[in-house]
Amino acid sequence: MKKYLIKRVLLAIGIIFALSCVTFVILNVIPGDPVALMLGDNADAATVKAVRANLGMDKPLPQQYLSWVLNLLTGDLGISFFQKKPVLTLLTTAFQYTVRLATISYLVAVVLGIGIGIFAAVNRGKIADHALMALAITGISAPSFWVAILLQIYVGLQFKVFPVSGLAGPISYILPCIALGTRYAAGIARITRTSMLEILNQDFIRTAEAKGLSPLRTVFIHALRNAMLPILTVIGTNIGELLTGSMLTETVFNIPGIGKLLIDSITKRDLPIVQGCVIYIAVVCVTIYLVVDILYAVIDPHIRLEGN
Amino acid sequence: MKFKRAQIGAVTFEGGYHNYYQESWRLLKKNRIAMFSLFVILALFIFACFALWIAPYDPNKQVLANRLMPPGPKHWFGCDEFGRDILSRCIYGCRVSLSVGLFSQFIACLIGYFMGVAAGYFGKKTDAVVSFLIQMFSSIPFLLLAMALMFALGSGLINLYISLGLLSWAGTARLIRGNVLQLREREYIQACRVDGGSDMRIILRHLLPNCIPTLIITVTLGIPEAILAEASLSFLGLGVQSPTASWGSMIAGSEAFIRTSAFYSLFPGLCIIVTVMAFNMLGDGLRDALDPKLRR
Amino acid sequence: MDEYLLEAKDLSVTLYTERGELRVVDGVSFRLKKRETLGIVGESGCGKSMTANSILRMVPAPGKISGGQIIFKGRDLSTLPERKLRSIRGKEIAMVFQEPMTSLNPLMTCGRQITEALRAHEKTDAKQAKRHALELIRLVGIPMAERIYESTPSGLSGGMRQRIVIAMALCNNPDVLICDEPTTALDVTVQAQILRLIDELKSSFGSAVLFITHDMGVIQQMTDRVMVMYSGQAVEYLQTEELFRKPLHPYTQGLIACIPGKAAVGHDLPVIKGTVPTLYALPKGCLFAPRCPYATKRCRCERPGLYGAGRHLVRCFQYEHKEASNSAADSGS
Amino acid sequence: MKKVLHHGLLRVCGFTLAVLTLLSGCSTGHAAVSSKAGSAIASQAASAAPKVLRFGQANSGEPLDMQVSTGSLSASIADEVTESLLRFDDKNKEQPVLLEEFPTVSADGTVYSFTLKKGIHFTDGSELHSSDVKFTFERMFTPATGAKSYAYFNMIVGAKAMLKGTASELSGFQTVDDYHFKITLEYPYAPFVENLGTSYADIFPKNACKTAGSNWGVNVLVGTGPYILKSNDQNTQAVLVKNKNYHGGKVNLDEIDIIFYSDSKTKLLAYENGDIDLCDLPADLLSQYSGSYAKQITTYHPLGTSFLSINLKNEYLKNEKVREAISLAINRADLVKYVLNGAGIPATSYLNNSIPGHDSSLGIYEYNPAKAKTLLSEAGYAGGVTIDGGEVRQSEKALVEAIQSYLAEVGIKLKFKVVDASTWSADRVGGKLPFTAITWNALYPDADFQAYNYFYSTNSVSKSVNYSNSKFDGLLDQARKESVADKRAALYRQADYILSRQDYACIPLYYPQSQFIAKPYVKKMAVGNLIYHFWNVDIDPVDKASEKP
Repeated sequence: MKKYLIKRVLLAIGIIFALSCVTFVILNVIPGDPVALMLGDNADAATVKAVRANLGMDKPLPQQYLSWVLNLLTGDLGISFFQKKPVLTLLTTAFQYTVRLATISYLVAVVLGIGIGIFAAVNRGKIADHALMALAITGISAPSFWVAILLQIYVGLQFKVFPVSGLAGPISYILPCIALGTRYAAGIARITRTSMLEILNQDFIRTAEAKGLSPLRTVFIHALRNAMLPILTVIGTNIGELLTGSMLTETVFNIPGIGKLLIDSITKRDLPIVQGCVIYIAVVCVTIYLVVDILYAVIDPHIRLEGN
Repeated sequence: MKFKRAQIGAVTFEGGYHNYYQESWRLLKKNRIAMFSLFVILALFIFACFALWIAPYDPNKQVLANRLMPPGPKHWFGCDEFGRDILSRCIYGCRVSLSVGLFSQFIACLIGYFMGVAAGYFGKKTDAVVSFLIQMFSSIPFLLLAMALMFALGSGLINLYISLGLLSWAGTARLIRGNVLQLREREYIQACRVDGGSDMRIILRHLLPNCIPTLIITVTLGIPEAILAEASLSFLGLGVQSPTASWGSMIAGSEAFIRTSAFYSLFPGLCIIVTVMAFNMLGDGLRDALDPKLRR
Repeated sequence: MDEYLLEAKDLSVTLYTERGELRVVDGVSFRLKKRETLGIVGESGCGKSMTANSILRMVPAPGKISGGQIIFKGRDLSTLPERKLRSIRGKEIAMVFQEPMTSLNPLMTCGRQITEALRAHEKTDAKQAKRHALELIRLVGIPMAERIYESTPSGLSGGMRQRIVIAMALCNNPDVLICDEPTTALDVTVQAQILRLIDELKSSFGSAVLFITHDMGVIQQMTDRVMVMYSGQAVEYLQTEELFRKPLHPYTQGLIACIPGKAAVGHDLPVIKGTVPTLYALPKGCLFAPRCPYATKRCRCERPGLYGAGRHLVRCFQYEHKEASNSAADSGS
Repeated sequence: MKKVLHHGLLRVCGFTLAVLTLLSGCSTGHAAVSSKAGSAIASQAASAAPKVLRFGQANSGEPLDMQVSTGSLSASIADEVTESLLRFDDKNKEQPVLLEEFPTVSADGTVYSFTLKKGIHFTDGSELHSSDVKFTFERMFTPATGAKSYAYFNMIVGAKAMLKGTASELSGFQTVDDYHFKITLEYPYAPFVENLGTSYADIFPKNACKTAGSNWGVNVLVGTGPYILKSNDQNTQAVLVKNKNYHGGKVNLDEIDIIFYSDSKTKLLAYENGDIDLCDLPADLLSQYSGSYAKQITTYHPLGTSFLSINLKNEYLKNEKVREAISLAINRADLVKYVLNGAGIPATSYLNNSIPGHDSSLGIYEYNPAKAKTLLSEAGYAGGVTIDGGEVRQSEKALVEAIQSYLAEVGIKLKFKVVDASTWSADRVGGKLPFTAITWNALYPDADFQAYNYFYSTNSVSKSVNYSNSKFDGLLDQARKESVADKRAALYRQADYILSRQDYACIPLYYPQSQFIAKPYVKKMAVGNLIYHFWNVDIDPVDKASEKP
């Protein structure tokens, strides 16, 4: 067990290190120069060179990377080229927004998705089932940024109730959460329905019915608990993506989360922030998976610790 | 988005490959939704291939006087801000979307298959390295990597194929690895190894046919993901080069005019939804038809 | 006639499938007295399980009760509102199913599954319910009741699980116990134990039992009277002793002849030729005619009714002339 | 199967754990994006309510230290807090602010004498002295500062030595007393006083700036301006509050909230929704709003020119006839009408029409595709040419797409990529970009900035133009030393003609029009040249109260 733990932690660290290395190389290979941009349209080659030296960008790449890693080990992610603020501060601020948005929309998506899935499964073959499933497949097929734009215009401005941008009060979460959550709700609804149908056909559901239990109890206590496991697999695998992948929604709704910070920083080639974001995201994802896998091994001793 | 549930196990072809696929086809034919989707997809392919003859206008021809003309008898879908025919641009956009979906998934499938087979078949260190790569590629958001790669390679169709292909192999590899781990224990593979069959021969002649159902499903369900990713990248301005029409870039272009000319945004949006939906539903149907567990 | 506890009158069940409507139970009638055990016997697919399920209106999805009545204590269960029906399910009429391995919820402790059945019908507190459940578990012959109470079914054998199911069924002292092939999936030795258990409990709880099986040995051991079913129809009603002594319907005769041990030593076991007709293409005449060694031209053109008198009814033209004025409804007297 | 399922369950647990940890870790600083003061207004009586202006603009993502930052977005905030010695008003006329009067210049044009107003205080309480001005300029030339716009001032004697790191004091700056100082230039430079009026010469308080260190412009900014920087999270908004002791008189507004929107469409939606009171309206959105919001839109003409910037080292573009053909192929009137929604004036030459030196006698460039084709065949390209490798930023994409289509008509095929700003900047500075489109804005109405900074032979390399005409260069040099306004204008008129009508070294397209959109209760709002200034703006509380339902 201990050996397994150490192995997994080392693997996680390896992944994070490899990712940082790849990001560093990619960012230095891609065309574009933060300094030229920083200097504005009136930039000239001599000033660019001077400012590059000022930022330490004239040193050879391995040296730059090494010093970045050494700083990282002391918890220093560097200073943003443009904003001149510590990257860590920028990240934690942005991460708050992303986490809040992701958690709320995912909770709503999970509740809604499971609810719809159960409803459709219980009413299998009826119009409601077909309608809901058609809606669900549309949901996973619609590009989320398009949904976001349509929501802004046709719901936000139409009713003048929901702020069309930013995350201020509880009400301002509604539109971005719908835009972000729809796809996940639709996906969860589909898997819930499939899984529930499988379970509802099983013998023990008939036993429960024969006991004289109410349909609600049969569906929620007996069927859902058994159907929950594949649903949870889907829920689990999407969390990492949601915590990091709401770039488009954040851009459309002007939410200064991680996604927006990343897009902005990539377009500006603000290397310290991009590097920081990637590390931050990788750490979050890898940690979640690591905790999960370890818990998994702890709870179910049958699982081969060597395997995946 | 990882809703792919294509975890079909290694297939045993009890009645031979031929019968297996015949049976699958029979099952698929019975699935009306899947057949309808297949029909839609074929139609889209025809649009894409024969865009030159089907599109009523040159998609890049600007007639500024027709700027933002609403749909009418001459321009069924209306005109965009440069007076270009939206219908024609949608038809040409179909080319971009389908080719991105197909080629990127072909690349992903190729990489994924060989990575997965290498991991599952050779095991040990190869497996460790591949599993590491798979984990690494799964622990960073897809769109972010795609963006970075598009920046690195520059915008353009070929680069879209490459970057989306390079990024979506991990899921396929994981499934193939699982399949191969199961297959490796089967007698005939063991027998073949004992007989001194070369590794390449086993990988291509014995393992590949057994993995094809998995590959078919992952490709079919991967295409809509790739199409959506292309749309997102084009929306961010990282997709195809101007003035090539792509649904994503059309939506991006229409955003400024959505208040007064909703049709401009509507048509490319619907195109994406219909195409992605068709592939998703076909993928569902294929999974039901190809998965031996679901057969009665 | 309050001596009849449960009475099915001309009961029909239809499956509404995409390929058409299938009459899986076709006009079946029977009566069940208090403390009596009625067997329903027939090959698989003859509609006996459907009949059993239809009593509590638990016919699975595309199927529906399409005709007839189920009278229980003067109420027609086929039209009773769902909520009232629920108070009968598991309380006054309980069921034991065929597959003990899958009939229990794998994620719920055995104890909870029993107390749940108890508390669905009676307002008892948790402690009392637990005591009752433990008692039942002991009663069905499970050692270490406490441990089983706390464990999920996953570690238990089929026989043990079936005992749990039986305990669950009996927890509310039902008037009628419907056993749908309760031993089919079990080993022979376990089978005997379970049958003995049901027999004992039947007398101690005083329940009437509707026993569905395809096993003639079980019928002989467990039942007082028998209804033989073929392709959704009842083909013969008779006393159990008569079944083995003097079966009248050619199908029943075939079934009896198939029992190992009945055939003469050194001969192959006789078989009923052919197979049960598919419900999509039922023969025009007597449903058994294609397989019947005595079938006449008439048998192939006309459907026979139920003929015979009093306790013994047969669906075969051979016995047409012995028809009495009574209808099938009299079969129980 | 079951094993896999368990996995999902645990993953959820893991996620919850992680989220809880993170949430607890970063529960501080709940930044509210939209202004809290906005809702406060609604709850109070209109007359008693503080006057708060909510202004929406893109986040510059840069500090407010205008020595380090270059953009107008930063300047729009910084200029309310820090002031330069002089400034350009809403009509682009220069006025002394911290000075008693315009500086006097010596006969040879190299020594400028200044008199500071007495009794001006920075908002940290310290009084403005000559030492602060000296500190400001010395900070600008200290390499560690990383100043980016020192080129406007490095003709001061000693500046270059400081930039090289060989001197730590600015030898061209002589402090006479606390209120008087002199600045000596290396050579006569006519636009010097104008340059002093830009944001890049904002005066910083010596002590406060030194104390703040690297936080200067990030969290701390102290100046003499009408507003005080209360907060700036560089992420969602910056808040300015009234400087009650402003030396220039009463300040109208109590608070200005600058709310950041990176996407202009979202910003305008927020305006419609009532989340902000004022923002700029880009030309591409003009048609959406020019109908129902016509009364709230104000247009102004910044001092810029939009043009196709072409590289004269390119194989085809080095041919003058090809360049003229390009100019002839473009229908500028239609371009402005359709692509810009009318937000511009078709160009007649390179210099903006409000800048002294612009020749108003010239007509719009001719649109004559037939002649363009003729010129092209004269140049030896009767079969057409393909000019590949251009790069264009998203903001100019629509414009260049339209030009692409015009040029295709005459047989010139333009191929370009839409790239992000940093790729564009880097490639352009490299001098290799075959063509691009740009709007070149002057900081103030003087031709030197527009002409010299872009097309002077040494400057045109890093603009990917590579224009080198000694006659043009000579005229610009001469104009820099000329102090008589009319004579300077004449020199620029001549240079402009050579550049844009004779050599076709760039293809001027139009003089842009900009517009902002403001709620009816926002009064006296005016913009001179891109930078938003809130010196005069006021909010009418009665109008505002009636606006709210």
